[in-house]
Amino acid sequence: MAVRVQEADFDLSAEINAFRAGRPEIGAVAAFVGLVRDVNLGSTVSGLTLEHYPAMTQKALLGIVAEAEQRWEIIDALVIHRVGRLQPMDQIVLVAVASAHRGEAFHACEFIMDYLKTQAPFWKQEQTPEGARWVEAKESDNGAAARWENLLTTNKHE
Amino acid sequence: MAVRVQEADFDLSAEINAFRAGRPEIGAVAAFVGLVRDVNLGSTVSGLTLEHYPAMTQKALLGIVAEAEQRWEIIDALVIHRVGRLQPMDQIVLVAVASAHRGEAFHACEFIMDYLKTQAPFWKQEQTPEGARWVEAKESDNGAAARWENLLTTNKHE
Amino acid sequence: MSVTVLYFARLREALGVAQELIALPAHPANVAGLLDQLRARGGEWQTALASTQPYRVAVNQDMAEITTPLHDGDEVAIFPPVTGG
Amino acid sequence: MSVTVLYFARLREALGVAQELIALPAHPANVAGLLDQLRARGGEWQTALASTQPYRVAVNQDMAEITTPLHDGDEVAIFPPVTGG
Repeated sequence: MAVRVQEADFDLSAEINAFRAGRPEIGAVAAFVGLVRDVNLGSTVSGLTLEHYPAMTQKALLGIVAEAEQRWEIIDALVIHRVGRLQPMDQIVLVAVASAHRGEAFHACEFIMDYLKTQAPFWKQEQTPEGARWVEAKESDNGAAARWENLLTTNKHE
Repeated sequence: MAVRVQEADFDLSAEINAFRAGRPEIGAVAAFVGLVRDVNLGSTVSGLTLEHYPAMTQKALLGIVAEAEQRWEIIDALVIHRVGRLQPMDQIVLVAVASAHRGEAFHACEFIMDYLKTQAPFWKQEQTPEGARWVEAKESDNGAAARWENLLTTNKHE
Repeated sequence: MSVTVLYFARLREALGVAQELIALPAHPANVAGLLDQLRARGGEWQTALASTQPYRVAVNQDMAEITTPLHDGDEVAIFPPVTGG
Repeated sequence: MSVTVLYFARLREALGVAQELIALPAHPANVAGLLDQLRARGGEWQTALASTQPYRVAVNQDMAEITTPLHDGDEVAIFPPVTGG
């Protein structure tokens, strides 16, 4: 597994191809890409600054991926999260999970995203016509992460 | 929305970039790529031939995507399915769904894959050391598709 | 009236035919009637199309039921459960 | 004993400090004690770190609770709920 925090953009094909190179046991890759939207809560967003807590970010992401590996039979997982200044339509985050079968890849990928949203120390500041504002955490993100808490490990090879 | 059935391979970045070009309202893209594994049911698989029912394939895929669009607030969806001869590690299928928020993109993407697995007229024949064999449908695939049947439409903007 | 019948994958190989034109009685026809007529050929037809076998039928490129009606010129496809993706 | 305290995002801006070294009483210390000491500064400290505010605390780069013990040299981070991804 690999987690990276970087200012640079990433290329989806290049990342996924490198990730699955030489591993013909992979039958499924589920991937998620988060993107900068140009509107949020009714305001035009002209750009985003992503702050993070460098000493903790990598550790938090590795912990989330390790937890996913415990819950599902996955072959590999990759997380890339960008920091710094971003524009609308820019890629923010990539989560990719490889497994033999699709159910595990989908669930682990969604799990990692849900936990990243509540556990990984990143903060977004939006530039709007009314000035810069820190994005508020969404209650729905806590709900999305919490629904995994009481879930028994799903069946392997579902 | 777009669905394509083709012999040619596809490039993930090129497809996703074309798909979301000029649409800054997209905040989330969930993607799934299915790949040819080199083992199945204990046998080495040296290659795969994908047969389909040309007159029906496009129609079936469009129907599945239209159903997903009814259930979730998605911005766009793309399905590419390859046919013909494939080798281990080759890409077979891409399902990508774009939406404002991640929950909808994840659920619609998994829904489309689950239905594709039981409703779209494709058949795999594997080449193994014991000869060519038609892949048997998996009971688990029926289960995966059936679990959406009784599901109320999930909350928008979950 | 007649319908075009297509066979795919394992069924195409087992039955040795990919496509044929089949004349049906003029009275109200449906998928069940067509299947009866095909099974009446005996041999592999009877075996492969037995109602206990897990094949699927599409009429005019839509998944169909045993009760789906058939009309002159319809395209009927008979195939094993799908295995794409 | 002393701990390093880091502040991030909105809290860093509200409190006007990114990092500081804070001396704590030698007796058993925990996150709650540190927060009490910071709130005792009054003003924005009292407001921004009120227990009703939705901030988070990490100790040595792991998410912590109010009862998490603190040791000499620990790195404590105080920050708003995260909004990445």
